[in-house]
Parts: sequence; C-alpha cells; structure tokens
Amino acid sequence: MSIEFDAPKPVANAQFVLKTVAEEMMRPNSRYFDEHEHEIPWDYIEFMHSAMKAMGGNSLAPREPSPSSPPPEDERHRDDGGKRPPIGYQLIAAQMEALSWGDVGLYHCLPGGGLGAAAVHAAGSPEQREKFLARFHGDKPTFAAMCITEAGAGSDNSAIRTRATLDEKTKEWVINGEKIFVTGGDKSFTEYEKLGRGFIVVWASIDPAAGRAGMRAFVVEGGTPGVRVVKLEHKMGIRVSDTAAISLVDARVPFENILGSPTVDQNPTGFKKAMATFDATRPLVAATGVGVARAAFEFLKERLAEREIHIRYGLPRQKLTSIERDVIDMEIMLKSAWLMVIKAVWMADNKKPNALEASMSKVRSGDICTKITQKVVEMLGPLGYSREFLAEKWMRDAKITDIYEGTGQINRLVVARQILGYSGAELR
Amino acid sequence: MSIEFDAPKPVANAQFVLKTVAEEMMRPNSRYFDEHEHEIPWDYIEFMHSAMKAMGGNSLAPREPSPSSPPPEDERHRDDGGKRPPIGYQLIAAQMEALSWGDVGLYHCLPGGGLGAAAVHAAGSPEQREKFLARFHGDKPTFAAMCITEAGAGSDNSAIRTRATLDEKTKEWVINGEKIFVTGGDKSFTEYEKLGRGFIVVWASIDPAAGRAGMRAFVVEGGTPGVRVVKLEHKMGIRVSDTAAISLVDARVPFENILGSPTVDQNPTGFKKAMATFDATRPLVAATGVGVARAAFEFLKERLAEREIHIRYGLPRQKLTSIERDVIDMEIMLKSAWLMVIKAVWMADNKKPNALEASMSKVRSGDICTKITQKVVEMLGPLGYSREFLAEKWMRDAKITDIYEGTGQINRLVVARQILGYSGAELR
Amino acid sequence: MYSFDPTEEQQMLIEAVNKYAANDLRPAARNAEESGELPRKIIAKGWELGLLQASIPETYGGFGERSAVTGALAVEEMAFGDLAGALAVTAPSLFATPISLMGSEEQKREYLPRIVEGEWSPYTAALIEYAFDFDPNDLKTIATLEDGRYSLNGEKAFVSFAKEAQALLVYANLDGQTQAFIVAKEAEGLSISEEREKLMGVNALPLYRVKLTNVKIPVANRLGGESGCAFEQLLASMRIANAAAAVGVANAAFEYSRDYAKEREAFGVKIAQKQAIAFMLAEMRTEIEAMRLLMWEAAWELDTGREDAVKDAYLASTGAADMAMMVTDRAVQILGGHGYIRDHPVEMWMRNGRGFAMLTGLAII
Amino acid sequence: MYSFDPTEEQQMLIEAVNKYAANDLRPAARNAEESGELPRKIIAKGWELGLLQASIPETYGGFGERSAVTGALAVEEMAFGDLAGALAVTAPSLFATPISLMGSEEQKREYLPRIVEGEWSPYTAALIEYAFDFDPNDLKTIATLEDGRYSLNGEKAFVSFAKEAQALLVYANLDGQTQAFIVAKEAEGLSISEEREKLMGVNALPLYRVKLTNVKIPVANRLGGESGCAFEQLLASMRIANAAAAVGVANAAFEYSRDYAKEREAFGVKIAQKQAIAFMLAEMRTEIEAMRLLMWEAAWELDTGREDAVKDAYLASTGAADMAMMVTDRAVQILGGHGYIRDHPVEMWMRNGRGFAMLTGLAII
Repeated sequence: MSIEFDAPKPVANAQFVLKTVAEEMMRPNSRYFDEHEHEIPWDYIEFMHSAMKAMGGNSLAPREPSPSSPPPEDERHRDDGGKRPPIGYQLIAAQMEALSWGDVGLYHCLPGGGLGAAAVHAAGSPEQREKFLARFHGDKPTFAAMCITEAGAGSDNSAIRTRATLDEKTKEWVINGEKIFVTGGDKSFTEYEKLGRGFIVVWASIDPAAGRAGMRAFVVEGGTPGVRVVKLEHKMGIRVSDTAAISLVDARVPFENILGSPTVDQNPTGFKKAMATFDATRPLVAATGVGVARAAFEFLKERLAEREIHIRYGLPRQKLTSIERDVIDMEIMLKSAWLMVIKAVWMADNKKPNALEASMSKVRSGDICTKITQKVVEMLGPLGYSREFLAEKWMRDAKITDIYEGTGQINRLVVARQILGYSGAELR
Repeated sequence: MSIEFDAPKPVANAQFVLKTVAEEMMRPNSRYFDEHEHEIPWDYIEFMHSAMKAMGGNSLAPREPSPSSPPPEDERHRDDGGKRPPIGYQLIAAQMEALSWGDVGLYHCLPGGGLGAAAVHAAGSPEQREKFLARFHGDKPTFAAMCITEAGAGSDNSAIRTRATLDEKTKEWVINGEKIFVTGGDKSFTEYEKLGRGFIVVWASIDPAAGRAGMRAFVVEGGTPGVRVVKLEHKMGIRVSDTAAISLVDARVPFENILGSPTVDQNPTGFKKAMATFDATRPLVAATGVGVARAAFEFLKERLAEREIHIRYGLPRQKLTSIERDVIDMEIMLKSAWLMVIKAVWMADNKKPNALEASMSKVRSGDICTKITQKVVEMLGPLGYSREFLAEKWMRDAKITDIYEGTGQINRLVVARQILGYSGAELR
Repeated sequence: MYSFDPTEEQQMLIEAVNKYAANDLRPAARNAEESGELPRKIIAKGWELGLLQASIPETYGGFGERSAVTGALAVEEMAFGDLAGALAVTAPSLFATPISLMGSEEQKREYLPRIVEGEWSPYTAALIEYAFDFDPNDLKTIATLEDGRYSLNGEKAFVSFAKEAQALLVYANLDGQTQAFIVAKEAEGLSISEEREKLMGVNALPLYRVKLTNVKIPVANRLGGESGCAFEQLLASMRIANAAAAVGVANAAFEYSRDYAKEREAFGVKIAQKQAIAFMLAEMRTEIEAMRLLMWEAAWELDTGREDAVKDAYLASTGAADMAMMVTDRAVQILGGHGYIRDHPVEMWMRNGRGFAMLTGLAII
Repeated sequence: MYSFDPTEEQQMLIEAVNKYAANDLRPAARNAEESGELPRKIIAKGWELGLLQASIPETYGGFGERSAVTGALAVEEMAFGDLAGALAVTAPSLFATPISLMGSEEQKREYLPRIVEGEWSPYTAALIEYAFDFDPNDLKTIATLEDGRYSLNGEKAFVSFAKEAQALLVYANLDGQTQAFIVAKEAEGLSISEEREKLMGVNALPLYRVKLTNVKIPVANRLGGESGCAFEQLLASMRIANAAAAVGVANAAFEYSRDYAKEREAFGVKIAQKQAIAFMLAEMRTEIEAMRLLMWEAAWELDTGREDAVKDAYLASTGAADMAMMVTDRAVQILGGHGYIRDHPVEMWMRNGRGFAMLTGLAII
C-alpha cells in the first residue's frame, strides 16, 4: 500500500455523471419542493428509478443508495473480478456527496430500500433478505424505512417502549407503540399507486425485562392494518424528504417477519449487530453534509467571481481581505472533511475497524457543514438571506447533518471513548 | 437607579494614575524579570510600597490589592460619607486591570496581604484581623499567601490531605502536609531582610472523617520551623510572580492561629464561608485577564498604525480586510469582557448576589484574553513571535487567567449550575 | 457611576412589553410565520404599549423624549417574544423616529402627530439594497439635485409594509453621503413589487422591493431640510436596535433550550445534567450577557451624546449578530431532532438569528 | 486509488524516526529549550536516520529520490519528539533539497555530495523577513543583476545555524519573483548577528538575523542557474513541512494531555471521564486527523506533479497552524496549573504551537 489520493475511476465517473443528474434533475426542483412541503416529487422519483434500472442499478446511483446500505458484494469487486481493492463504500460516499450537492432532500427521495433494507440486510436471514429485498429491483420505485426513535427516546435507543408480543394462537406478532422521525416513512408505508409496496422496519421489545437483549426489528409491510402514518413533520430543511410519525395499534405481523431470533436467550447480540449498521453509515451521512457544504461554497465563489472577486491563495493572512480569509478557511474545512469521509469508507472497504474514523468524519462534517452554510448566508448578505437563491436553503438543510444518525454530541462521545479506551459505562 | 456607563471619578482617576505607574515602573521591567525568573524585583516592590504609603494606602493601589481582598469598609463610602453608592470592588477591579495592563506578573508582586489576608479577613475573628493584618500598613513591604492546592487536589478542594492535630499539652496545632501553587509563597514565608514578616494561610483538616466540615485555615508565620519552601515553579508566564511549593513537617502553630472554630461541630459553614471569598475574586481575576488582553490589543493597533493601517469601523464585514476584521472582533471581545467585570463588581459593591455574573466574567475573560493574545502574536508574525517585543510574553501571561482561581471548566460548571438551578450533586 | 439597573419606569415598561411578548407575540408567532401575516389586532395591541409615542415630545403628539436605552430594553423584550412581530409593531418608528430626531420643524409638525396620535398605521423606511456587500454608508440609490428638486434613482430591498405605507423614508446617496428623503406613497416613479420578499426568516413581516425611477422630491422633503441629517446617528440607532433584537431572540432560544434540557431525559438523567449540554448553555448565557452589555453601553453613549456611540453601536451590532447565530444554532442542537421540526420555535429562531447580519435598517430605537 | 497506508518502507522509516523522537529528542527537549542548545551528538544521531540522504540520488551521494509524502511522515514523527530538534536535524535540507530538486548540474555536483556523505554539518537557508505581513512571494530582500553578478541587499530573520553554516541559500526578490541564491559563508557584505534570535518557542534552535549589503554573487550561484527555480514548488515543500511539523507537535500535546486526563483524578473520577474534558480531547483528535489528511494530500500532489499542490500546501499550512494553536492551548488547559509549569512539556508545545503561523521556511521536505 501507499498513501494516494486519486479517486478510483468508477468513483470519478460516478461523480461526473451525478453532477449532471444533480444539475438537471435536482437543482431545478429544489426550491419548488422546499416550498411545497409534503408534495411527493413523482417525476423525479420515476426518472431516477428508470435511470437506475437502465444503468443496471448501480451506475447512476448505488443500488441501495441509503446511508446504511452496505454495498452489494458483487459491486465491491466488480472492477476486475476481485483483484483490485474493493471500493463499494467509497463509491456510495462519492455518490451521496454528489447527489447531496444537488439537493440533500431529494437525495433522500431516491427510490430504494434505505435504512429499512439495510436492517434486513444486517439482521435478517438469507431467506428474509431474498423475500424482502427483491422488490427494490422491480418495475415500480419502492421504498423502505426504519422506525426506531420514539418521543421519549432520542439518542438513547435503550429507552424504546414499543412492544411486540407473540399471539401463540395465530403465531403472529402483535405490535403496539408510537414511532417518530421515520425518514421516508410515508413513501415506505402508504400505498401510493405509483409506488411498489414498501415496508417499514419497526424496532420493538419482545421482553422489556431483558433490556437491549430483548430488542428486535420487525418487517411491517406497507398497508398493514393497525398501522397509521399519524403525522408528517414540518421541518426547517430537507422538506421534500418525508419524516413520519407512525402509530402501531395491535398491528399483526407474520411470525417470520422478525429479524433475528424470536427468543431472548438465543440472540443477545442482535441489537448490537443491527446497531453496527449505524456505525457504517456515519461517514456516509458525513458525505451528505460535505455535499451540501460544497454546494454553498461553490455558489459563494461563483457570486464572488461575478463581482470579479478572485481569491488570492498563497498570501499571508495579514494581506488577505476578510472575504478571502473566510473562503480559504472554508476550503480548508471542506477539503479536510471530505478526506476524512474518504478515509473512513476506504477503511470500511478494506475491512479495517473504523469506528473512530467513522465518528470523527461525522463530527467534522456536522461541524463544518453548519459553519460553512451559515457563513455563506452571512457573506452573501441580503442575497444569502433571500429565498431567491438556494444559499439559505442549504443552511437549513445542512443543520440536520449534525443531528440525525447520532448528534454531534453522541459522536463526540463515541470518538472520546475510542481515543480513551473507555466503555460506555466509564464515559457517559 | 438607571443604566449608566460612566466610570466613577475615583475609578477614572485610578486608571489615569496607574497607567503612568504601569508605563514607568512595570513595562520597563517586564522583559528583564521574565528572563530572570525567581529574581525578586526589589526596586519595584520598594517603590510601590512607598508610593502606596504616601498616598494613604489606597489611592495608588488598593490597600489589599490582591484578587481576594474585600475593600476596606471605609473605602466603600468614602466619597461623601456614605451617600454615594459604594464603589470599592469597582475601584479594585479597575486598578487590577490597569496594573495588569502594565505587567500581570509584577502586579502579583505588589506588596500586601493578598489572598492570605483575605482569608483572615473572611474567616478570622476581629482580634485575629487586628493581630494579623496590621503588619501590611507597616514600614516594610510585607506579603501573605494562601496555601490550598495540593498535588492530588486541583480544583477539587475537598481532596485536601494536609492534617492539623492539636497537641493537647502545648495547645499548639501540629500541621503536616505539602502545598503547591502558592502564589507569593516565597515572599510571604521566607525572611528577606527587605521585607516585613509575612505569613501563609494553610488549609488543613482537623478531622478528615468530617470532610469539608473539618477543613480549617491556619495562619503560619514566616519562618516557622518545620515549614520549608521546597520548590519555586518554573512557569510559562508571569515568571516574576513566585509560585511556591511548601512542605510542612510537624509545623507548630499557636492555638489561636486557627481561623474559625477549633472543633468540627460548631462551625460547619467555615469552609463554605472562606470559599465564598474565592467567588468574590473571580471578577477581579477576570479584570487582570482583560488588562493583559488590552495590552496586547493596543500594542497591535500601534504597530498597525505605524504602517498606516487604520481600522475602518462601520464597514460591512465583506468590505473589511482580514486584519480589520480581526481587530474589530477583538475589540468586541475586549469591551464586552470588561463590561462583564464591571457589572459583576458593581453587583458586589451593591450587595447583590453575583455568583452567576462573577463566574461568567471569569469564563469570558479567560476565553478572550487567551484568544486575543494568541491572535495578536499570530497577526504580528515574526514580530509577534520574537522576544524583542512583549506580545509573546502577554500570550504566555494571559493563559494563566483561564487556569487559576477556577479553570474555565470549573467556572462553566458554576455558571451552568446557576442558570439551571442545579446543585453540585445534580451537575458534576 | 456605573449602574446596571433599569429605572423604575423602564422596569415597568419591560414588564409590560414582556407580558405582551409572552402572551401575544410568542403564541401567534408560528402561525404568523407560516401564513405570512401577523393579525392586525396583535400589532394594534403592541402599538398601545406606546413605545414610539413615549419617545416623541408632547408638541408633536407624543408624551416623552427618545431614550436609546429605553428603546433597546423594549426592543429586546419584544424580540424575545417574536422578531417579526417586534419589527411589525415598531415599523412606524422607522419613519417617525428619524423625523423626530432630525426632521425640520415642518416635517415634525406634518408627520408626527398623525402617526403618533392614532392607531398603528403603516409607515416605513427603505435602507437596505440588494448586494452582498451592502454598505449603508455607500448606497447605490442616488439622490441628485435637479432644478430645485431631488431626484431619486435606485432599488431598495426588504422594505416593510411598503405596499400600504402612507409614506416612506428613503435613504439615498447624495454626493457621497447617505441622506434620507420623505417619499409619499403616490410619488411618481415609485414602484413597489407585487410579490413580497421571501426570506429565510421573519416571514410574518411583509417586505417588498421598492424601485425608484426619477422620483422627484421637493427639497423640503429631505430629512432635516436643507442641512440634512446626521446619518451616522440614525445608523447607530438602527444598529443598536438590531443588536437589541438579536439579544432578545438569542435569549428566547437560550431559555427555551435550557428548559427543554431540564425536562428531557436520556440515559437515565436530564440532558442538562450532562456537561456537554450544560457547558453549551453556560456559554450561550455568557455570550448573551456580553452582547447585551455592549449594546446597552452603545445605547447609553447615544443618549449621552458620546462620540463613541457610532463605533460602539457598530461593534454591538456586529458582535450580537454573530452571537445570535451561535446561540440559536446551539439551541437547535440541544433539542436535537425536535429542534429541527417546526413544532418547536427554535428552528424559527435560528432562521431569524441568521438575519441580524443583514437586517440592520428594519428597526430603530 | 485512494489509500491511506504508508508503504512498508515508509512504515519502517516512521518507526525508526519515532524511536529516535521518543528516545532521544523528547527526553532532551526541555534541557535543550532552557539551555538553548541541543547536544550535537543527538543531532548527529538524527542525521544518521538518513532522511536527507534518502531523498538525494546516488549520483550525488545519496541513495534515493525525494518523496514529499515520505518527508512529511518523517517530519511529523520527528516534531512529535521535539520541534526544535526536528528543525535542527533537518536544517541541512533547507540548503540541499532545493539544490537537489532545482539546482543546476554543477550546483548539485558541487554541494550535494559534501553535505550528504559526511556527518551532519550546518547548511541553511534564509527566507523569513522581519515584518508582520511577511510574504514569501513579495520579499523585501532584493537581488539585482549588475555587471554579470547578482547583488543581494536586505535583512533576513530566523536563519538557523547561520553563524556556523558553510553556505546559505538566500531567497530574494528578483524582478518581482522570488529566487534563491547560494551565498558562501565568507561572502563580503554578509553579516550575521552576534546575538541569537530570541523567540517565544524553539529556543533550542540557534537562529540568527542575517544582513546582506551588496553581497555579490556569481550568476552561477543562482539556484537553477540562468533559468532560475520554480519557487512556488519549493514554497509548497516548505509549507507541507510546516504543516507536518504542526501535526506532530499537536499530536504530542494531544497524547500527553489524553494520558494525563486518564491518570488525573478529581471529584472521585478521572478527569477524562468528564464530558467537558473528553469532548475537548475528541475535538483535538478530530482536528489533528483533518489537518494530517490535508497535509498528506498536498504532499501526494507534489509528488505526482499536480497543479493543486501549491494551493493545497498553502491550505494545509494555514489550517495546520490554526489547529496546532488550538490543540496545544487545550492541552495546557486540560493539565490546568500543571500545564502552566515547565515540569510538563505542554507549555513548551503551546509556545512552539503558535510558531507555525510564522515559521514556514525552517523546514522543507
């Protein structure tokens, strides 16, 4: 090995292609869907679905484009039959960055299994994978989502109260509970004519006394009686991406829809294993933050260039203008954040333990994408603050990066535990 | 009352006079004593002592110029017999700021009772006050110091291990322990010919089982057998101020030198009361940080002015140079930090509870004086980094502000407890 | 003397404004934000507090003198309730206060009584222009003296209530100096955009683009008449108002997130009991205090005629804008996912919080 | 391909340098700092690692090619031990590397073998000048071509080992471009200050002021001969070295304060178990990683001849300087009172940490 910074060709190609997709299919729709919250971008969804199908499912966008989807095995080695190093996660990160540069809300509307499929992939049996995941390669765009958060449990997943009990007569699971912040929950559960039938993966306890060991995930098919999308959140940003609150009242789910063992004693590591998929997604979420930040940064530089303001790289700080200094500082943040993402996914591809690097990349991306987008709005003054341009939207969109899939604080905790060699009990 | 920002006349006068003192007596000696660590600035000490005496002890500098000295009662009302609002703490804060602008290390060498006298003042009986404090108005400059920190106990004063036991036969206290970070410990304890006899106030437990309730302070006269200055610390900054490590081996102290009750049950609040003097000193320590920061800031502006760089206040940030923007941001920090000091001491003068404001002023001063001095060194480039000028020294001196008398972290904790209404147990 | 206690009168005013802010503005804020309109009866109720009236002498229909400190205290309290509401209620000041401070005797007599004596009615001012480096001391809207009249040309942005305003105070560049001109609503060459401005924040405030094409103004309509006005003083007043509003919004976000952190449990304790959250709150509170004092000092300097007022108002406004962004961003962060949704006000305060870097000119004290 | 693993050879080198840094440089650092002198035998031992030798082709006495990545790795490791020591050991590179990269054939043959083949001997370069806005691309030291010779005039600051150096590479402004000139120690008009420079940090490194008054240089002594040198490339190399050293010092401070925090108890727990301290450490580590990657990328770009190398080296150096200040300041803060005294190295690292904003030119890779 050696230290190298050349994007692998497939990555560079994906970046190139997706830039056009972002420019043609996302940017022109950004403002409209920001202002028409809860309207589903059908044209975009259908176009992206066809395009992805036409390209074999992974040239235009990753087959499972969601943060938590592990890249399909065949993709990891497809370049030349396994001889070249695997680049699956690198490819996904680059794709997510490029699409988020287009519009991170619309990126979340990309058809596919998302976090729901990722959970099936991580915690399901081979039969379950086959049964539940095939639909994402069908004719209609299809979604799946993950239901984990509850009103009383944010970062603290062990506080989940949703309960699944086995009806011994019918051999069905009966689920009761309320889930919030389900990304894509509506498109995954509600039966829209234009969509294939999706599912949601619901986390529930089969034995509250067992704590985390009793936690299981259940595949709940779209339209299951007793399950209702009770609310679509109104958000500061990424408004085109639906965020649902879902209520389950005596929802009945076939016995075989449980991911992992149906009894507590046999599968104590199920929760941990599924949670590990979250770790894998951190650099990918970080990649989306970098994409949004880059959008804002490039927009700023274009506006400055229109006014003949070009950045004089190389000067001592004391000779710079305030604008130049800000742009240079932003570029330092942006470039280094991207390199941290790349390193973390490169480690994942090469099966190196990357918990530290993954969380560091998320910490940094959350930081820099809020800082950069907020600064861009400031620097553009009235132009930045106006909804005539997208800078203000990117500022709103960016903020979620530091919140979802582990807040900046949770990720700092993870980083700290890693560097200190502390357990969760030693550093709370 | 109303909202007003006029410095009271005595404050303004003190600032005016002390600027000259700082320029004439401190600045010319700053570099020499920085480079000759542990050399005692006799000329300066003697001059300041005479000057203070000549001016009645409180015109040139506060009678007890140390951070923790409460202003003498008579000073609080001296303007017109009590009709005007008291300004004692305000005066001290202004004096400390002005002298620290001169040299914060030399400020610490100002003769007087310092923290030691403050402890006697706060926790001693009227007789003890008379007995121990009179010496500071004598012919020779005289020092006193506070010994509280131990190697195993930094911010955590409850971990003090020094022990005082009563020898029932001789009715003497026998003290054993090791103290570190005693500011002025050498000048307070060692019997130099040019100095009056000083004392140190040693914190020790008379009953380790009683925890904080067993903690007492003892006046240990200079030269007491069994007590030794075992080390003078080599420090990053404020090098002219001696920081001693003091060992006590079977040191015998008269019974009446205990501050507060000799038994545990009768005086459970003694420790708290003495600790409260620390609260009172926070805005005063903050004032020293502001003084150092202002020194660096003004030096920067002078150097810039020499190069015809004048700050264009009023421009939008986007039209500023990087230098102008930095100077403006520094000025915002500096001015607001000073106002926070002023508000906190004004509250103290007016007997308003100021725990929140006192700690906030310390947090902010610690922050801004490190930021400003570090930035000034950076902005001056090679000139900032060189020991030909004082900027680098101020950066070294400033850093202690965020460390002593409660680190920035400890003060944040105090602020947080105040704003959240939490006890120490609720927020650790 | 240093002193940090508001006068008794000010204290009463603060309480009255706080009550209005808490009971009227705050509860109406989200609806107003989403619908783009604050009900007039709420504006009217705010007007009845008499903030502007109390700053205008009896001769002209008011019952007091302008005090920048009092104004700053009131604006902070009102913005604590809702920024857009505060800007709406105080909009007539944008027109009346400059006239009261620097208008000619004629101008005062003509405009002040009618603004002050009745109900709230829309008057406004036009300062901001649409450029990333907008500089109030270097306006691109130009005033030229032609045949005994001023002619105004240029385009203004973010002009509140422009569409219904009886008259506007238009700031323009006259020979390199910013001066103000009273423009009647029916003036020829004055055109107001059909569409409202759409911004990231303050959406309850109706803002418009205003275009001036050879708008002819009698010389008597120049603020202060022949001799003009001391614009730096007015700008200082606007900057202090901006800083005061920033402090108000930041304080709202601080208090809300503090209370949330004391309620919200995670991992068995309240999140406020975690140092990471507690330290954030401590720093937010400290920064708010710092900028409030800086802003107070500038206001006091303005009241006492200190030269430093102009510079310190600039420092206060600059610092408070940065502070408001930091504090409101952290408030969202403390609420986490709940901070990001519009069920809670903090995301709105964050959007408003970013505005202070570019909204000087929408309030004056 | 992206790849973040050093080669096996690099890995071996890192280990060797790390061993030297940990066992030789670090233990000697405090004494060297206080006495102003690093023992020559320690410098000699560092020289034996062969960093410079490995970057110079066999033809000229070395045994390899320059690799900026390898150089950056080595400088980081060495600065992790001690910055002043690292700068002392590598000082001859300041002279040799530019000649190796851009010297004329004659220059290479004349200088490289004698520097590379023997023991460490003092060679140096003079870039920095004494101005707060010092700009390596706009030097005030002027070179003019007169009668077939270059004449150098100006004053240089912070020139390491100037007093004993066999020869100096002096950077000067030739018709608006920075170029380098080989100046022999005995050149007329070259005067070196008696007193060493006294700085806040790196006091173990002997630095001098150098004055050039009509120093006449044969044209053959211009680096690269007639055609000169591509200074931007050399500057990039110096900036990467600066960034690498900053990362090394920051990492030293991070690790030291991390270990201290795991040892030190307060209020019944290790202070590292407090979120306030743990989060500081997490952020320090994150910033170090960020700047290390930025610096690596710039080095790789330099090695692979990318145009971006010049700009990215600038970004890496700028960012790493800020990072080093932040990290070393926090390390002192974590140690509290112990951080402020010279029993622990963190206060020295903080003083050194501030230097990276102005010390580009004291190392090259």
